Amino acid sequence: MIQLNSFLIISAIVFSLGLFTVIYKKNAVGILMGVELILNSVNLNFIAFSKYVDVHINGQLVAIFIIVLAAAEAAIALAIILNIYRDRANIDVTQLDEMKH
Amino acid sequence: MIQTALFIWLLPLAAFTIQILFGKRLPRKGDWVSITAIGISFVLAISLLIQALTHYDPEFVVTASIPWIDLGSFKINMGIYLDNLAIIMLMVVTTVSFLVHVYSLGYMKGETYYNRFYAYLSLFSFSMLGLILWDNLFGIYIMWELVGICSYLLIGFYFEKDSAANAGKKAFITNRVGDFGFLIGLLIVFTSLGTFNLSEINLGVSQGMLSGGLLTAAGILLFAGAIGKSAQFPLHVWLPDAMEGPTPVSALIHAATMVAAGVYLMARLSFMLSFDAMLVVAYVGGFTALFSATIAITQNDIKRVLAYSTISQLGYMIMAIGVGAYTAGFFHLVTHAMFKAGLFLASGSVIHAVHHSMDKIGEHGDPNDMRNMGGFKSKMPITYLVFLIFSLALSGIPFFSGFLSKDAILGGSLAFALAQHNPIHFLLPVFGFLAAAITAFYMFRLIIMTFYGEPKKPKLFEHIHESPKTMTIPLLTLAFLSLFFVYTIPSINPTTGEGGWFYHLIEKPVSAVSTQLGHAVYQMTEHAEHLAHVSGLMISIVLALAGILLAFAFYFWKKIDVEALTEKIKPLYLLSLNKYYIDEIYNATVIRGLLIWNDFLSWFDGAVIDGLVNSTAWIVRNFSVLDGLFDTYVVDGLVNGVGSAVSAFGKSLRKVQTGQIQNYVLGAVLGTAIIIILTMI
Amino acid sequence: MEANQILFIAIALLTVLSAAVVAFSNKIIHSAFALLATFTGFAMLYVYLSADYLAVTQIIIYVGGILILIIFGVLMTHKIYSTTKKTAHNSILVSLLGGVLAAGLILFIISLNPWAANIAKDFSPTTAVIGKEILTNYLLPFEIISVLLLGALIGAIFIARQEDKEK
Amino acid sequence: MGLLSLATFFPLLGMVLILFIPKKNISAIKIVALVTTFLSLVLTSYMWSQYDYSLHGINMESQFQFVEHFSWIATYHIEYFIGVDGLSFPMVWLSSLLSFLAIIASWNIPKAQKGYFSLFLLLATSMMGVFVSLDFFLFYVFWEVMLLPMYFLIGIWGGPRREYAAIKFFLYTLAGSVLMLLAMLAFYFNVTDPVTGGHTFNMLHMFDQNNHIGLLKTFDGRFWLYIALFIGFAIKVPVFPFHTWLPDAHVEAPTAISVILAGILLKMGTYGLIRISYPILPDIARYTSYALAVLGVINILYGAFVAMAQKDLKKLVAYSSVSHMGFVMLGMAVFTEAGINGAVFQMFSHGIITAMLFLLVGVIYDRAHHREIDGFGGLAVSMPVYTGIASLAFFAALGLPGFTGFIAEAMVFIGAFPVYRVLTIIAALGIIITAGYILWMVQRVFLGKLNPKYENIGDINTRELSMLIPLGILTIFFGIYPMPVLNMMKMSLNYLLTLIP
Repeated sequence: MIQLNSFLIISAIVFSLGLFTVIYKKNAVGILMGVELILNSVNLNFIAFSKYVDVHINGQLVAIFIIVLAAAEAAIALAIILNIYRDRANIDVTQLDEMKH
Repeated sequence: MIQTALFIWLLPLAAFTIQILFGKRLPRKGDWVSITAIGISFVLAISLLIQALTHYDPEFVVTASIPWIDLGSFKINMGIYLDNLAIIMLMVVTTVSFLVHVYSLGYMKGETYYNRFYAYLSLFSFSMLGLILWDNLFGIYIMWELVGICSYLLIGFYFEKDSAANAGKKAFITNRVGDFGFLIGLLIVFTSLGTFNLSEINLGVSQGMLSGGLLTAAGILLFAGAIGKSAQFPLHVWLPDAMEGPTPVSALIHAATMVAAGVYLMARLSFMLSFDAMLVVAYVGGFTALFSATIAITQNDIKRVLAYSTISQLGYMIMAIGVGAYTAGFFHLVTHAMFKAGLFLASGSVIHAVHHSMDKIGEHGDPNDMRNMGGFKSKMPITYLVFLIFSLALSGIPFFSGFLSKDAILGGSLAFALAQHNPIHFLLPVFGFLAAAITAFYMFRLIIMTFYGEPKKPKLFEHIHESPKTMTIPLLTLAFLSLFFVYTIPSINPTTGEGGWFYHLIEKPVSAVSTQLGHAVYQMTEHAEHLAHVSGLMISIVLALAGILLAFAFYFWKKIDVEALTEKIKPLYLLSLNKYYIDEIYNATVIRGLLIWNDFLSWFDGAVIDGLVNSTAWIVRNFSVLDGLFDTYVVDGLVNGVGSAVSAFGKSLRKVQTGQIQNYVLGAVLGTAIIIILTMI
Repeated sequence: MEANQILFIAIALLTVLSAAVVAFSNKIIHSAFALLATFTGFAMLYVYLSADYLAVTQIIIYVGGILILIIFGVLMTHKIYSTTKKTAHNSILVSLLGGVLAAGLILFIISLNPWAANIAKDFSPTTAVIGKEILTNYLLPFEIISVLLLGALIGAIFIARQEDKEK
Repeated sequence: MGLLSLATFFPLLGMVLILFIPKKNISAIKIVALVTTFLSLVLTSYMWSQYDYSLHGINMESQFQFVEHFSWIATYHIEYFIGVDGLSFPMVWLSSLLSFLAIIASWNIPKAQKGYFSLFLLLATSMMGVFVSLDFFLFYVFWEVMLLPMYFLIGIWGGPRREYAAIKFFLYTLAGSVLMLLAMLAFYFNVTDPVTGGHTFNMLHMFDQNNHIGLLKTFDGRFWLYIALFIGFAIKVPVFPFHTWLPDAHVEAPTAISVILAGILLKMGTYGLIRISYPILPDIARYTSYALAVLGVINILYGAFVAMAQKDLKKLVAYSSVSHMGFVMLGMAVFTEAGINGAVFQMFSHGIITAMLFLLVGVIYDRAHHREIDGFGGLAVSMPVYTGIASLAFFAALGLPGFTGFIAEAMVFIGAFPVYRVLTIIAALGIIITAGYILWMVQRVFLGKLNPKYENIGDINTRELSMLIPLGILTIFFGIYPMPVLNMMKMSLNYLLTLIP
C-alpha cells in the first residue's frame, strides 16, 4: 500500500521547487507560478493527513478553502502585474525596488 | 604733711588741664597760670623742707596709701612715701622748675605755641613730682613713662624742624628701651615678693624671699631703667640730640630733674642692690663719666658741651651709688641740679642774645656755635659772672658746692677701691679723677671761647646786649645756691659737707641685702675712709687747677698751637668730635636692621600668607575649570558616543533593505531554517 | 499491488518533474505550460487520497481558471524583444540554497513523522460529507471566503481597468 | 520682652523703621538710626547702673543677670536664652556705644544711605546678640547674621579693592564658622540635658562636665573639638597665620565699619574662647595654654614689626590691632587672675582706643582722600586740635600710663610673667617696637614741615569731635581708675579660673 510518507516527500519536493522558483525567477508571473506550486504542495499535505491521520475530513475542507483563496490571490496578483507592466513596460521584479532604503 | 605733698603734686596737673583747654584764650596766653601753680608748689616744698629741718631726724618718714586695683589675690595700692630724700628732691625739682618758668617768660616771648609750652612744663612738673612721691615701684614706673612723654613733647617743641621731631622720637624710644628693663625688673620683684610697695620690698628682700642671681638680675634690670632715663653709657645718645628743645627745657629736664630721676631711683632702691649689681652700677657710672667727658672736649656747640658734661656728672652720681657713697651721690645730684641748670640758663641767655643780634644783622647761623662768639665779657657782665661761678662749681674748686659733692664721691670711690681686695677696682677712682680734670678743662675752654678774647664776628658783637631782668634774676638765685655754705650751714668748713644739715638728714639706708647675707656688703674701716677722703681732697684740687691751667694755655695764652695739636692727634680728635660714631653705629645696626626686618615681614605677610590664601583660591578655581572640561568632554562624549554608535549601527543595517523582494523571501527562509535548527539541537 | 504502486510512482514523477521544469526553464511560456502538468499530477494524487471532490475541483479551478489567468498574464506582459535581452532569473546558487535548505528541513521533519506506518482508509465518496461539513461546522469560514472572493473580484477589476486612468 | 532683649533688638526695630522710609528722605533715615542706637546705649547704661557686682555667673543660670529663657525650637532643644555677666557686659555696653558713635561717623555716606543704615543696624543687633546669647545655637545664628551685613558694607561702600576684601573677609570667617558649626553639633550630640535627658544647645549644660557623654569623654575627641573651635575663633581674633584678611578688610571698609570691625568684631574671637572653649574643655585649655601664649607673643611682635613697615595709615592701625590682640591672647593663656582680667580689660580698652584711631584716620581721609603716611606732613600746624586728640589717642595706643591701654598691658605682663617668664620678656619687647612705629608715624604725619598741599585743610569739626571726646574721656577715666569695669570682670573671671584644672 502507499504510505503517508511518500505523499509528504512529494509535497516537500514540490514545496522546495516552488520556493526555488519564487527566489530564482525575475519575472513576476514566474514568482506567481512558484506561489501556486507552494499552495498546491500544502494542499497535498492537508489532504494526505486528512486521509491517513484525521478521522474526519477537515483536511480536505481546508484544502478547498486554500484553493479558493489561491484563485482570488492569482486574480489580484495578475491585475497588479498588468498595471505594473502598463506602467514600466517590464515586470522585472529586481527593478521594482522603490521600497529600497 | 601728706596734704601739702598732694597739693604740691596736683597743682601743676590742674595748671596743665587749664592751660591745655583754655590756654589760647587766657590773658598773656595763660603763662601766669603755670607760674602761680609751680610757685605755690615751690613755697609748699620750702615749708616741707623747713618741717623736715625742724624734725632734723634722718628716720623721718610719712606715708599714706589707698587701694587702687584690687583683683582678689592681686592688689596694687597707691600712696605717698615722704622722707627726707623725697622732701629734698621736691625742693630741688620745684626750685629749678619755678626758676625755669620765670626764665621762660623772657626766653619764650613771642613763640607761636607759647601757651602749649607752659602746659607741657606744668605736665612735666606734675609727673616729676609724682615720680618722687609715689610709695611703690608701679607708681614710679607710671610717672617714669609720663616724664618720658613730657620730654618727648618738650624736645619736639619746635616740631617744624625735622631734627627736633627726630630728637623727640629718639629720646622717647631710647627711654622706652630703658623702661623695658625697668618693667622686667619690676615684674621680677612683683612675682617673687607679691608687692610693689618699697617698704614691703625692703622687708621681703631682707627676709630673703628674693635673693641671689634673681636679686642681682632685678637690681641690674631696674638700673637699666635708670640708664635709659639718666642717659648712661649705652643709652646716652638721646641727651645731646635733646638739645634741639628750647634752652629752658634743657635746663629743667636735661640738666636738673628728669635725668636725675635715674639717680633718684637708684638711691631709692640702693637697699636691694646686691654686691654684683652695685659693681655694675659703679662701673657703668664711672665709664660714662670719663667717656662723655672726652667727647665734651671737642664739641663746638655750647649746649652740646653742657649736655655731655651732664652725662659725665650723672656718671659720677651713679658711680657714687654704685660704690656705696649714697649721701655723696645724692648730694652731688642736688648741687649739680643747681649749677647745671644755671649753666644751661646762662648759655640760654647767651644764645638768646646771639639769636637776636643775628636777626638784626640778617645773618643765618647756628646761635649755639661758640666759634662765632668771643669777648662777651664786656657786653654781658651778669651772665659772665654767673657763668664763671657755675663753671667753678662744676670743676670742683673749693668754696663751691660742686667741690663738696664731687670730692665726696671721689673720696668714696677711693675708699671703695681701698676696701676691695681686688686691685682692679682702682679703675673707678682713676675714671673719677681723670674725668674731674677733663671737666675743668672743657668748662674753661667754653668760658674762654665765649667770654674772653676778641669777638670773632665784630658785626654780630655790636648788637649783643644783656638779657632782660626776668632772665638774669633766676641766674643769680641759682648762682647763690651754688655756693658751698648753703649746704653746710651748721659747720663752715669748706672742705667737707660732713657737718652740714644735708649730711645729717640723708643717711645711707641699711642694705636689705647685707642683712640677708648676714654680713655688710663691705666693711669700711673708719681710718681707711678718712685717709681716702683726705687724699681724695688733695688730688681733686690739684687736678682741677691743672685742667683750668691747661685750658688757659690752649685757648687764652695760645702757648700751644691748637690746630697743630689737633692735626697730630687727628684720628683721636675726629673720634671724639663725632661722639665715637655711636649714633652711626646704632643707626646702621639696630635701626636699619629693624627696618629691613620689618620690610621683610611685611613682604612675608603680603606674599607668603596672602599668597597661600590666594593660591588656595586659584587652585580651587582651576580645579573647577578642570571639572568643567571633564564634564563636557568625558561625560558628554560618552553620551554622544552611544548615540553615534547606534546611528552608525543603524546605517549599516539599512543596506539589508535592498528592495529586492526575493532577497527578503530568502532571508525569511534562512531565518526559519536557523530557528528550526536551533530548536532541534 | 505492483500496478497500483507503479502508477502512483509514475504520477508522482510526473508532478515533480513538471514542477522542476516550471522552476528551471528560462522561457516563461515553457514553465507556464509545465504548470499545467503539475496541476493535473496533483489532481491524480488527490484521487489516490480518496479525495474525489477535491481532485475535480483541482482540475476545474486550478487548471481551468488559475492556469489560464497565468498564461494570459504571461502573454500580455512580455514583448518579443524584452524576454531575450535580460536573463530571466537571479543567481542560481542563492536560489538553490533557499530551495535545498527548505527541502532538507522538511524532509528531516518528515523523518520524525510518527504516523508513517498508518494504512490508508478505504475509498468513500466525500462530496456529501464535504457539503454537510461546509454548511455546519465550517459555515463561518465559508461565508468569509465568499465575501473575500467578492472583494478580490471587485479589486482585480478596479486595479486592472484601463479607461479612466487615461482621462 | 526683658530689658536685655529690648537693648539687643532695638537697632533691628530701627532697621525695620528705615525700610519704610522712602529712599530720598536721607535725613529721616539718619535720625531714626541715630535715635535707635542712642536708645540702645541708654538701655545698656541703665543696665550698668542696675548691675549687681556680686554675681559671677559663668556656669550658673541663677548667677547671670537680665536673663531671658524661652523655648524657641522645642524639637531640637534650642532655646532663646540670653543673659549677661562680668565677662560679657562690658563688651555689650561697648558695642552699643560704638554702634552709636559709628552712626555719627557715617553721617555723610555718599551713596545708598538707606541700604547702608539698615544693614548697619542689622550688624549692630547681631553684634550685641553674640555677646548676650547663652545658647550655642543662638550664638551661632548671631555670629553668622553678623557676617552678612559686614560683607555688603565692605563690598559696596568700601574703597577701590572692596570686592576682593569683602569676599576674602567673608570666605575666611565662613571657613572658620564652618568648623565652629561642626564643633557645635558635636557638643549638641555629646551633651545630655540633665533635665530632659535629651540633647541640648544650652551652654550652661555644656559647661557641666558630668553632662558629657561619648566623644567628649575621650581626650582625642575633646582635643580636636577644641582645635576646631579654636580655629573658628582664631580667624576672628585674628591669630597670626589667619590674619591676612584684617588689613585688606580694614583698608577697604568705610571708616564707621572699620570702627565696628576693629572695636567689636575682633573681640568676638577671644570672647568666644573664654565664654565657650574654656568652660566646656578646661583640661584642653590648660593643655594648649603654652601654644596660645606663643601665638599671642607672635601676634604682638609680628603685628608691631609689620605695622612699622606699612605705608598706609589704616593698614598700620589694622596691624596695631593685631599686635594689641596678641596681648589679649597672652593674658588669656596664663590662667592667673591678673592675666585673664588683664586680657578682658585689654579687649575693652582696645575697643575704645582702636575706635578712636580709626575715627581719626577717617577724619584725615575725608579731607585728603588718601592715607599714605608719607603723603602727609606737618599737620600739627594746620590742624592743631586734631593733632591734640590724635596724639592723645596714639599715646593711649602706645600704652602710655594714664590710659586704659597701659593698665591692661601691665596686668597682662604681671599675670603672664610668673607663668611664662621668657615669653613675657619677649612680649615686653613689643612695647618698644609699638612706641617705635607709632612715634615714627606721628612724626611723618603730624610733625615736620607743613605739606603745602594741606595749607588750608580744615581742622576737626564738631561732629567728629562729638565722637572722639567721649572715647577720649573713657580712655583717660578708666586709665586712672579702672575699678568700675574691673570689679565687674573680676567676679566672673576669678570664678572661671576656679573651673580650669
